[in-house]
Amino acid sequence: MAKKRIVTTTINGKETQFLCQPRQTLLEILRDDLALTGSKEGCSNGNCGACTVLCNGKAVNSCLILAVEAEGAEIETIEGVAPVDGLDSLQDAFLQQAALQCGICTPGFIMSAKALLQEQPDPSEEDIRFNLAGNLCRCTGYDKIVRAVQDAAAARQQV
Amino acid sequence: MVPLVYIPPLLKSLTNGQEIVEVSGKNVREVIQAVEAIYPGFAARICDGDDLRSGLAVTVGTKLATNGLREVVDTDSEVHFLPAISGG
Amino acid sequence: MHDFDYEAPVDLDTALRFFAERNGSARVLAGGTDLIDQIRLGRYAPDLLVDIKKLPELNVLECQEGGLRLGAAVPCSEIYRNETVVSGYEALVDSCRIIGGIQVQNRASVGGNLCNSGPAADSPPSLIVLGARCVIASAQGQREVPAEEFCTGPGENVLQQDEVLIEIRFSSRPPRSGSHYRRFTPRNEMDIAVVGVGASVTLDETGERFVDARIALGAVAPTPLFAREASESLTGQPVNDETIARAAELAQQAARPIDDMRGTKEFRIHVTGVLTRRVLAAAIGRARGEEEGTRIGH
Amino acid sequence: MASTSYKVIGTRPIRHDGTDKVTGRAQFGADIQLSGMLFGAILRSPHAHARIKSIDISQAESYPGVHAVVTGTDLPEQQQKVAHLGEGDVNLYHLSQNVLARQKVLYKGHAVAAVAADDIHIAQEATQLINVEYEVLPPVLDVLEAMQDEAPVLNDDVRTDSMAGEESKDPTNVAKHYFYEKGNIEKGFEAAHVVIEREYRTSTVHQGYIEPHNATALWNQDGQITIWTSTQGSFMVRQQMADLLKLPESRIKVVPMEIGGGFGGKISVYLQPVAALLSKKSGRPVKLVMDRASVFEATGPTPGSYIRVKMGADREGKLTAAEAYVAFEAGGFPGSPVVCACMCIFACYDVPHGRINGYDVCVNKPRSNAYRAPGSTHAAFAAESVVDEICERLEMDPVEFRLKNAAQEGTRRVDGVQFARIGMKETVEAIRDSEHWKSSLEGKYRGRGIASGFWFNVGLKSSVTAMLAADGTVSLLEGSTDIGGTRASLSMQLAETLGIAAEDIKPAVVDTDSVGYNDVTGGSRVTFSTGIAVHNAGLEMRRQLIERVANIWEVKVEDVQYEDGKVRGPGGKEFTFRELAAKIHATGEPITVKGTSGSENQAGAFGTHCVDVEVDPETGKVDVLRYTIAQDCGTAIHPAYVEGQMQGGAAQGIGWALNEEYVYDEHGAMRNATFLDYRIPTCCDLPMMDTIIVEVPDPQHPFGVRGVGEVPIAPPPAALVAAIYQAVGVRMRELPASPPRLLHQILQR
Repeated sequence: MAKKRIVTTTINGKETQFLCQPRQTLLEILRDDLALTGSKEGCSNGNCGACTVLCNGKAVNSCLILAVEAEGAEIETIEGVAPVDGLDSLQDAFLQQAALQCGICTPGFIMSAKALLQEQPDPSEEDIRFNLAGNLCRCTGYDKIVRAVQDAAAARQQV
Repeated sequence: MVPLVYIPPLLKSLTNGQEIVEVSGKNVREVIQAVEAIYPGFAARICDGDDLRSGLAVTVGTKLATNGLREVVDTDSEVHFLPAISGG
Repeated sequence: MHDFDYEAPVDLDTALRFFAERNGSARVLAGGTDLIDQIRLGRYAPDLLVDIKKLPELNVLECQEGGLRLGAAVPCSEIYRNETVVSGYEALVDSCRIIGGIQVQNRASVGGNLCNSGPAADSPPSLIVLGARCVIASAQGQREVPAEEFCTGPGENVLQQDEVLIEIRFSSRPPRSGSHYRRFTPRNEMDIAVVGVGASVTLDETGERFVDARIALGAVAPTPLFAREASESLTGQPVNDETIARAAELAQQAARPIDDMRGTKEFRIHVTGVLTRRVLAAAIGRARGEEEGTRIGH
Repeated sequence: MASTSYKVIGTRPIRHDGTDKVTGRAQFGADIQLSGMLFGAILRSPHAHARIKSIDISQAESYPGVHAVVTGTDLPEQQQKVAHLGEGDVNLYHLSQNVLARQKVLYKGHAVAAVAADDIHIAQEATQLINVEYEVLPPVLDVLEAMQDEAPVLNDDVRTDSMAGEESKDPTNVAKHYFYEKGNIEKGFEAAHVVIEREYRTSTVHQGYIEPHNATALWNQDGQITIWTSTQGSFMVRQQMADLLKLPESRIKVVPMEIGGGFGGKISVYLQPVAALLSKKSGRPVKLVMDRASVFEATGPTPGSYIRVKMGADREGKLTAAEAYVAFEAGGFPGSPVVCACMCIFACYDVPHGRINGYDVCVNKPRSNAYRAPGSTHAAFAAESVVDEICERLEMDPVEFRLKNAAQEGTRRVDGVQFARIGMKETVEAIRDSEHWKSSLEGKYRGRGIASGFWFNVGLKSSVTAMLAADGTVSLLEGSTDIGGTRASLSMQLAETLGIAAEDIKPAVVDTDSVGYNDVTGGSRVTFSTGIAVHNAGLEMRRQLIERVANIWEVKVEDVQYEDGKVRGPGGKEFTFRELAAKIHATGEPITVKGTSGSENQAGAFGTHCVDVEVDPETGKVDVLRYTIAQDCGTAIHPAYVEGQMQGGAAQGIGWALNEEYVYDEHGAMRNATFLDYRIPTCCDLPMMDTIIVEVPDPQHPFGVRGVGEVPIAPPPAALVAAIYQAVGVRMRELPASPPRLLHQILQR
């Protein structure tokens, strides 16, 4: 077996070290070794977005990144989104709009939406749909998800 | 009035083509036995021992019977034998 | 997943040495969005992945006098996020915006898309019509290959075992030029081209005559295809429905598609004609500086 | 409408499990971690049809890091026995063979052996060391071909079974024949002015839940087995496990994890028995999780079908007769929902004379399973498309036609049963009165279509326990796994019953040892049937509270009333629920109540959809411009989640209509077992979806609930192909109406 590596990275603002095989994906390490199971595995080839995390501020599929590639990176997962004393406006909007049914895709959607709103605070409906196209939801038909992101954008503008 | 038993179309050969058979009975079991008395062989197609055959359900009126052969049948009830269905 | 080792060199010489020494058992890891899945599926079983994202030469993205330099490891989203740098190269931007979802675009590079050499890849037709040259390096030195000659078959290309694509170079764009890439997919996003068409046109001062045109096709042959006859048919011709239709017809003739689960041969040939017309029209509009209204997936 | 008098029902509280689901804390099946846990991998057949000559596991067993290897022979032998699963029956012999193949593999992806190892990579490597010798047999992949005498036969034990007995002597692929008849079909067609007969085909499609199947098992040293899994029915898993392993149910505890979508596909067991066997052999907990390709290739999609429909109507547009021939691809083993299709196909209408034949046919594809209103979408596609053609021939408005022929209370279906109070007509009226229908559709290559659909909705059994806490909250223990917000809809019904706030209910979905029996979360039954159980529990809690108060006040029980969350007695005495809760411990026994349901059965639900499309006539691509769903929901408990069910069901129907299909090569290998090439809609493929909640209360439910989950998948394909016809003049009779198929038709014209 290839030599294991020690990887030093920042996860949800905290410096983190882990040991991994080169063939292990970031998703595998997050879930199985770091107990960050909020990132989900839906397809393992970048088509469903359930494993979306932010890597240096950008949305990426953690199933298509090797854990060793996280060396020196800033990773943010769904577990790092909520402030200590409440929910992020996106999380709040998803609840208010009933934008989830089974909830398996929800962490990925929130991460993608978070990356979008960081870059485009006032996105059009088309911007939202374009930026969420890499996340599949089989329950909702997307209507309420798109509305939740619109609401969250509006709420952030007001702050 | 008496209960009306709707004969499943594939069993009409047993009832000389009769679609509806009027018999008396207080529950589904008695109704089946009453049809059996007129048209021998019927009960064997509907029942497995003292149970409905697997995959089969009985409706009394518009309601699916949840009490199997013991389901009470009113004097003017329709009795239908249909496949048990479920859903996703 | 097959077991492999991993290196992330910070200088090109070290990187090239890995490939020189490994006799083909090493593979380049850029965005990894194709490669990691391919290893998982057992299509490739490399013993070493060389991560090239830390090499400065492969991260260059700049527009100079001589044209655009695009490092092979630059992710797609960096390209369209630097819209001023790539402003003359609209077809390249079009391609980068439709390769996978945002998550993929944040990792996948045009260089990787080219080296993966899928017949349906979205960036090669744009590279071809923009006259891109692929800069290839090995421990022995460098060479350049025109984009249309890079791919040699499905998943195959001109790279030797010890070679790495390091950069894609584009000449500066002549005035009154416009380009466009569009693909046909059943879904509006997150899909793979059933047919892809890129076109670049340069018009004369009146905007009514082609000075030059290049058309390239994807997903209709074992490799991305430069439609030479279709392209040349437009040189010096007036811009009108007939000349465009003629070019579309020649593009259809150049297509050599197969039947597969994504589309039949007939469907692909038909759509090649349709898209060629539409893509030319859009490229012409851009060359004329006209406003454009596009919809997702159209 | 009655709902105006409700305090909680009809409001939109935040779901109780919401925070866990938006923060990533919710524990789905694959999230479980146990100390000493091993990871499993499954070896699957590369062939669609083959005899297994031998399996050699010795190399895999001795591979470093491997702790156990199992094959089909590790499962007890099964006789031909049918198990009643509450929702549908299953032949245990077939189920066991499906879990791990023995003599034959019947589809590519059929599980053959499994390995448990220290990590997933070792487990996967070890599966490659298992040596299986196959005798490859020719596959049969198409329903009509499989029905031919000369077709390869999949199962030696299958004879055509019908109510009349066995119709065939020799083994055959035609496992079942269903037949229904009403009136005199010949007479009915004679009376018709217009008769349309058409053939329809649909492809195999998958539920497409984002969460793959998973199971983690611990076979403890005392013989007790615990299974952590994502399932629509933890009690069904327990029962299937007990049957397959030949153990008493009491030896098995199923812990339902959060479930990432099911839509009918997570009822049957696949991994659970295998994980248990691996745990037994290794003495360690074992986790199995499917990859996406296995989900497509080896779970239970909905069948491909062939349907022939003939319908006739008189000059005034009254239906006179309807006939259908329905053949479904059951997959490797019998058990498709073809009978549901037979019973749904003309259910929207009052058909005076009808005849329906249905066939359940084995082909070398994965064993099909329920998918949202199983069989009804296929049926609606065919029947509603014929209705659209009849309307065209009669130059009749499709809304008017539906109003004229709509089934209503007392209408007798072709299968004989009369409808109770239903709302088919009301959904058509809702579309007729909608902004959408009244608007004019401008533009070239645009078209509008409507279609209706029906689903039975089931009742079945549920149990809940409710416990009063001293702070005035009530804990609700339930066994219906929550896929789409039923913790909320059940809590709201209990809150309404008790007159307290939804937030004061604390719902929990618990394991099979911790709550009474519950049938599946399926058949659109939970809000209805578990809702009745919850209501019964609430009534019992009220009764006990009244007794307690009568005792405290030393008055007669008859003099105490419970209303609006308050208990009132003589002389203006009053306790709020909260005040009373605070006194419970000091005044007697704890208040812990149960509620059950099981004798109620739903009257069925209907929906009518309206869609506008634009077709690109040069590529065959269809854009959905506008979509409106009207559905009879009885009473909407939590309207936002009702709308969500309607939108989500319609989205699945749109995917089915336009792009979703299993593509096979000639060897029976699925070519598109990824989310890239199996194209479920993305958010760029759908517009906002308008919903109209029609409320025709079902009198069997205390609040009038009708299940909402399933109906909305049925109408979309028929509505879309009607709209496509208006747009470009071609009638698509094969699903999906994908661009290559549609363009082919357009160019033929």
